[in-house]
Amino acid sequence: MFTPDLIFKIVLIVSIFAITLVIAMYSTYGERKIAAFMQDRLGPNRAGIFGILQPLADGVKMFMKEELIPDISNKVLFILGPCLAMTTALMTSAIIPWGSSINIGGTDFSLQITDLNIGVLYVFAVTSIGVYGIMIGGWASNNKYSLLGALRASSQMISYEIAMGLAIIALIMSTGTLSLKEISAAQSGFHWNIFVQPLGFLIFIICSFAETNRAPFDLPECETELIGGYHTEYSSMKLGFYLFAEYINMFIASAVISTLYFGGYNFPFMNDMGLSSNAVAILGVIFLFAKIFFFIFFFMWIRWTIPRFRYDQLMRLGWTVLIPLAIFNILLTGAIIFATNN
Amino acid sequence: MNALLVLSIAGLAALFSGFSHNKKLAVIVSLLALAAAFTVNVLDWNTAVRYYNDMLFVDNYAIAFTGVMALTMLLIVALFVDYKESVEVPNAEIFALLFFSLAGGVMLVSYSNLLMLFLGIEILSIPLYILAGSKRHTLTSNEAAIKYFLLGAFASAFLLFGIVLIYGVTASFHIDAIAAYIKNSNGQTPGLLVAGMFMLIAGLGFKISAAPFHFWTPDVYQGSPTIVTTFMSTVVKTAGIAAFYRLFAYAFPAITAEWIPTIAVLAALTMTVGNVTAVFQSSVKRMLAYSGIAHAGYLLIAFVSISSNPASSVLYYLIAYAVSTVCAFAVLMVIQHTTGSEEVDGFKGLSKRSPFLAFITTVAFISLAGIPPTAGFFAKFYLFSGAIKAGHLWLTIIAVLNSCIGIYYYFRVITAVYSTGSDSTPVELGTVQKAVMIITAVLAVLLGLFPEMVISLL
Amino acid sequence: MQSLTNRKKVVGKKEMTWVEKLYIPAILGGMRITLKHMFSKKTTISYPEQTREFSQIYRGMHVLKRDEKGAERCTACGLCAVACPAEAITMVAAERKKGEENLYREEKYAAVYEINMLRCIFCGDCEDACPKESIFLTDRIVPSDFERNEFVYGKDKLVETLENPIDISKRQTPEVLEFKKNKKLTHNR
Amino acid sequence: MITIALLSLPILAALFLFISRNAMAKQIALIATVAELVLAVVVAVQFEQNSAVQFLANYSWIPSLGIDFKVGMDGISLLLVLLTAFLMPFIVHVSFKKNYDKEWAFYALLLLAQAGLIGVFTSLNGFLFYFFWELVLIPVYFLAILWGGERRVAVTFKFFIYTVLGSFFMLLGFIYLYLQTPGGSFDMAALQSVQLDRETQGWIFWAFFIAFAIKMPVFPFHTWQPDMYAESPVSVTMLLSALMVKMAVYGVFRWILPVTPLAVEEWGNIVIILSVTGIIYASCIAIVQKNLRRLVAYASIAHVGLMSAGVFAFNSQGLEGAMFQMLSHGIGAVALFYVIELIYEKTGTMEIASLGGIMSKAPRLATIFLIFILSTIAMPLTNGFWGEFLLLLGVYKYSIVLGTISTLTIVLGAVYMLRMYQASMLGKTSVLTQNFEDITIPETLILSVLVVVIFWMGVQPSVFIDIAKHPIESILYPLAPTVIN
Amino acid sequence: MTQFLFYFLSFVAVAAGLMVITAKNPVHSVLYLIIAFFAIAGHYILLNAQFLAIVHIIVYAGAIMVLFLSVIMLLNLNKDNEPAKSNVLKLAAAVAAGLLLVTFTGTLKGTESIIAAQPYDDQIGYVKALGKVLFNDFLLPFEVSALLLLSAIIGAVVLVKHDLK
Amino acid sequence: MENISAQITQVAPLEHYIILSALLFSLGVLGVLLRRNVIIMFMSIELMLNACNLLLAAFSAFHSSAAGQIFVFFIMIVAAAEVAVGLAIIVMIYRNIHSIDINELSKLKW
Repeated sequence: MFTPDLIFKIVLIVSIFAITLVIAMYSTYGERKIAAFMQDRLGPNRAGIFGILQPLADGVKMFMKEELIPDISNKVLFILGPCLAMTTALMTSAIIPWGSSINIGGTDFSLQITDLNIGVLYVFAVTSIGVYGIMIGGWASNNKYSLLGALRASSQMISYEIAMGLAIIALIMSTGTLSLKEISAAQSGFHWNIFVQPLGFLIFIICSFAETNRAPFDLPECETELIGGYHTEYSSMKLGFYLFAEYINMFIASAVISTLYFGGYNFPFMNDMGLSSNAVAILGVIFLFAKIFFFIFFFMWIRWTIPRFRYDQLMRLGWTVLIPLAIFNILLTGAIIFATNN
Repeated sequence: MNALLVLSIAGLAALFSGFSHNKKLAVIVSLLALAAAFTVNVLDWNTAVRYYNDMLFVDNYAIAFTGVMALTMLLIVALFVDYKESVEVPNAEIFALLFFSLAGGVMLVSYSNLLMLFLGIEILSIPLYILAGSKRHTLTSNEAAIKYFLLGAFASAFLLFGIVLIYGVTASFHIDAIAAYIKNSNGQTPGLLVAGMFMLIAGLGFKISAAPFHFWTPDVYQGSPTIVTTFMSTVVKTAGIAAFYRLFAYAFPAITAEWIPTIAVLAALTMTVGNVTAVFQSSVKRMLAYSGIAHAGYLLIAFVSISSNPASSVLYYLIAYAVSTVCAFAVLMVIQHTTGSEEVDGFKGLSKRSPFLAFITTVAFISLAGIPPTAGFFAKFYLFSGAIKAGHLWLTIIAVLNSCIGIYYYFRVITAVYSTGSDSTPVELGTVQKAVMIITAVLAVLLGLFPEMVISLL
Repeated sequence: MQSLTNRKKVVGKKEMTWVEKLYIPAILGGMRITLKHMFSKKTTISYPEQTREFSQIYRGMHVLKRDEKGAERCTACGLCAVACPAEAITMVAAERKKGEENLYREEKYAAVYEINMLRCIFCGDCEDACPKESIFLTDRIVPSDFERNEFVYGKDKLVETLENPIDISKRQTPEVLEFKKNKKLTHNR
Repeated sequence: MITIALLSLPILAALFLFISRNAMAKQIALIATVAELVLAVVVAVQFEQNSAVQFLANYSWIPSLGIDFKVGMDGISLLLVLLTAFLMPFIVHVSFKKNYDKEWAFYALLLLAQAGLIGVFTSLNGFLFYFFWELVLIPVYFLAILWGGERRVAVTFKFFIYTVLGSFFMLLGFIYLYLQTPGGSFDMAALQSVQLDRETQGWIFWAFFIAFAIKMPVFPFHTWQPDMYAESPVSVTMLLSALMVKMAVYGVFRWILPVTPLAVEEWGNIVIILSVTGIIYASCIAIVQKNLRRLVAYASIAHVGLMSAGVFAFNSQGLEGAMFQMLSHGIGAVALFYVIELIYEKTGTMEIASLGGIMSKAPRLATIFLIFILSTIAMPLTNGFWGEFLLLLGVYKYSIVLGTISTLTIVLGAVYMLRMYQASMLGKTSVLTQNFEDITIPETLILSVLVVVIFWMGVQPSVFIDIAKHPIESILYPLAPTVIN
Repeated sequence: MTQFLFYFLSFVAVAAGLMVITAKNPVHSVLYLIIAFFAIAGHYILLNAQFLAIVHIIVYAGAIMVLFLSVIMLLNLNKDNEPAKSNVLKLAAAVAAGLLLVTFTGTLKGTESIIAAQPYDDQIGYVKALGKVLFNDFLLPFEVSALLLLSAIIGAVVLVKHDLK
Repeated sequence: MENISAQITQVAPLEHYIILSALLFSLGVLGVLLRRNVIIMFMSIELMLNACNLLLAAFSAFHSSAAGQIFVFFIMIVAAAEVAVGLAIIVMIYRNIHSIDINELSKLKW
């Protein structure tokens, strides 16, 4: 029953779960820190050295806060919302190749929980159902700000999913596979997809901002207009779940971007350094996380650089710029593939 | 196939013509495109090509019906020039939708794969759902849209389930393969296939508004803008019937015993319901809707004689019906505009107000009633003789009795035209409008005198 | 209107060029700026541990000085209260009793001396007005508090203690002293 | 070729009127009808007395269905064509004094109706027959609905629905027959030679009979008729009673008798009983009628009933009688309606009660009217006598009882006709007839033509009967090659 | 195991389907329908049609139902103001649907025989195989579905846009 | 997932798939007939379409032919288009009458 493979998988799952949560936790910290730095401040620095224990303090605070469920809300759905958000946020990590396989005692263990032959679509599917958490929560709150936030979230996510999908299609055209493992493997060394699909990358990353509800597309929760958006009525750990989900989403989005466009666990000269395969694999994992951290940083960087869009601007950007651009990208890719194949 | 291409491009062209400030541009583009579509369509005559892995089989049948639909739409588009009823959607979009719908119609007459049938129906219908609701602030139009949409989608589901069951038995969506399977099964047709076939009948019966799937028709026809109604009752009906016929003539000719009784009953029911209900209508538009149902019933009579290939009769009937209906609706549009009502009473005194219109109305309704020397007569004649030949005398007798009921309500309009009315201001007509009326009326008579022109086609 | 400062920048509503419409250069520019700030010196001061370097002429919380013998210099003449533009100062004068010579330098002294720190605008006019060189503004910060009436500082907070004399020399630069000599230059009026 | 000329002359004239909208429409129409009459006489002169179809013209029309444009005439057709051509000038002329709106259309439609009638009588193709049969209806419909009386709309509507309903059944019959022909043809000969069993013949018989019975009209299908006669413009009333009724009888000759002889044997008695019932019923109602037109209308039902009884007696006397009676009834009907119209013109009424004493004011009119009435009640020496005589003989031969009852036609006919004559012409003058002016000389001349023909036919019936004899023989004995005279 | 899964998913699908049509609140209906869709997606996976399953989730759960949900929320249609149909109508509806079901089950007889025991090809559900079939055999439908979507887009715009011209 | 259904017939016999689909389809029909809320009727139709999809996938597996699955994609396209149009119509109606109760739409009699 408990084959080494299974044990390894369980270990992998648990560790990825843990890492995800830790990264999400520290993303909150990172966000505050980076925001501070960009604004010439220091950020949290009281809990622990450099405020390193701040996330723990926040977590404790979240748990200690009073649980409030509005009287006129739909109780079941009100609780279901953050759970869904959290679940869908965590689901994607299952198919990301965190590294190439490592060899333990003569057996190869893949550093990927499962390799779907349609992995890219899986990511897409999970993203697309991610919106339910927000919608249900926003609607169940029975609060107009929440509802507006939920509606904004849904239309924003649906709109940008299209451009995102189209960008991915161009990528798939050039890689010829939907499996994330194969996509990663094909980018060995420095053959990163970003050099093949610069435009696609641009579209994809813009869309991931919208999909994760990050600034400058954080309209569903924009404080100046909607108080807290879809989570206005939430408090305590349910609010924590929503916030957490957002950071997990950001982490996963960074991981996906790294995997799809930036070579995943690959790094330049990985095969020329004469290292053992295990060493390469471990280095690869480190490189992947380096890329991920860069993108998490990038997310925050953008957040503190660009002001929030207006709602109509957001929609116009999505429908009249990104989607045509993505279609153009597909055509371009097709033309290039056609030209190079002949 | 080329026609499909031209129509798709035409749809886009019409859509983009909306950017121009010239309001007539869309009409001109559409007319040219339709003429082009008709031409390229006719050029394929007698070639019978199978396109794209046999998705489309463009034989003479397909070409003939495509031609009919293109020409009918040409007339309808021409009516747009002088169209007065307020449609709250710009012409460009309307034409684009009409073109897409027509493209769906073309697929419906030339499919040889059930997938194309399904897609064709949807491409035909979805623009229509929109067009039906194109008087956006009018409640009746809204209602027409939602009813058409809901019931249309409902029927599509039935159609789909039928296709699925047939696929389950025959492992193919191709109508030739289905026919071959049935032939090879030597009379042991699986029940699942028969069930699928009946689901198809239900689904397609809805599209051609056969009773008891006709409930949407009057409301939709009445609620939609008149010009859209014209399109629905001519082009759409042509496509629906042609698709229906093609399916049963190509895929199920080997098990006629299974479905002919059903269709015969359906036909009888449809024409009876259509005609009898039409008698009680005071709105001409609604009456024409019921008459459309009745005509669908007559057309279903053709199916009982499917073994003797009544395709040409169906074609002729549809042409006759389309010509007369376009003519009738053209008049109705004028009446609606001048009197603001679509009731039979609105026609009163028309012979005084405009003898020309009175004459055109007469021709149109005589043709609809099926009285010689108009096309409507021969249309019925061919169908009835086919049915008698196939031994369905009872069906023919019902049809004949129904024709008489039909005459009753069609002549009520004609009678109203010649009775004295309160209003006596002369009616003004646009040139193009007039031209369309003349063309349709002349065609209605000409085809009645020389039916061979059409009958010899197929 | 003629610009007086010549600092204004005219931003015309000119049509953006193709490159500008892409916004990408602008975004990159913005990102460059934020990134630059990331590595620039932080302006935060960890306040309780660190304190900010005060300017030499900083005018902070007041102090009522004592003379060399430790007696209060204030004679409750009221000039400071008169000079105060914010009317933040009030006092009640009293006569020195026997045996209090070591406490009050003059025969009259301020039994109550209050400054409302919420009103005070720290202009320094009181300091200028004081003929006895009793009141000075120092580089101390008025601490925060929870109640409004806590901000009405009495002598308990204002008068320096013997054990802990307040150094006022920092502000009394030669320039300030020179300025003070020329009392006619009442800069606030 | 001359058949085509007969057909196209009125059509061309009608088209000319439609297009030119000539103010002289009356005259042009009259000229056209007279020209048609001349043409018909030419045909009659050239006619050879045998059972063959002559003046044949055959063009392909819808070959796929075996429908040809095949026209020609045998004796029966010729007589009816002659009748049409002869009566049309009167029908046109009777409306001369009316000032109709859009006269050109009125006369053009009349001419079209004539063309349709000639088409019905000459077509040698079942489909063509049906086609013309329906074609007649349209001009009549418009004539009635546009220029009719007050209740025209409802009445015409009823008439139209009735007749179209009937003709649809006829169409079904035709289609059925067509499908039985080898190779599929609507040719008359082909349709007539179809061999059917008794039961099928019964079905076909009834399909045709309903159509013809409505048109004739046979009791109980007659309800449209009196109203229609009363409400239509006089020309149309004449057209209906004198000519369109003959279409139905002609149809029986052409289709029911040759195609379904067995069914006629089986069902003939029912039809005859119906017809005889109709005779009695119509006569009785005619007696109590107060309106001249309605009276003549019911009289017409009675006469037609006798014709139908004679035809369905299916013997040579019956058929010949019917043939002859068609002519005389046609002439008689036109004559009576003409006179009634004259009276109406001068008095403005058709109510018998408000007339009277015209004889004293207008002896010429009264005399001619008397002759017409005598013809109608089958006075010997007039044409009515021979027709009714032969018909009664035929019915007697078929059944003595029915024959006897049929004789009541004459008796009752005499009753209502003479009562009418007495009430309107004799007695004291009423307010309306006080200043009654006698008919003018031209009018007298026109009516005299009718009088002459009435007497000619009454004196020399064989001239007409002989023309139809051979075809009738060939209907009765289809297998016999020729019949010796 | 897989058999159990089949029946479990079937049960979920049918139960959720039943709830869809009986739920009073449209939002609940939507959620139940999503559950039903997930169950159906599970069936697809059991049938070795992973691509289909994923696309099913993306299209139905990810797009279509979101639209439903947002329309319901936007129009605030969650109020339970639906007038009840009369019991007779309800009964008639139930009878009609039941008859349909009975008919289907009635036609099942002899179904085993019609499904020829084909050698099972487990590759058909894979993207590669599907892509080949789609772009070879079904190219034309693929192309023409563009018309369908285009007209749907036009429709959505012209019907809902506030100011046309 | 790789080896879940190597032998498809072991999962369930085809009849069960047909019955399941028929059940779902009938539920959809029932929903359309039973309910008056347009949106729920619409959802019932979606349920019907999904019954078709499921059955197609099952047949596709049992026939070992990819055509069935391809058909499903087209049904999805159609469903998406229908939803777009249908919801647009519903929104349009809602703007006019502030309700989507089908009973309010009775200007035209059924």
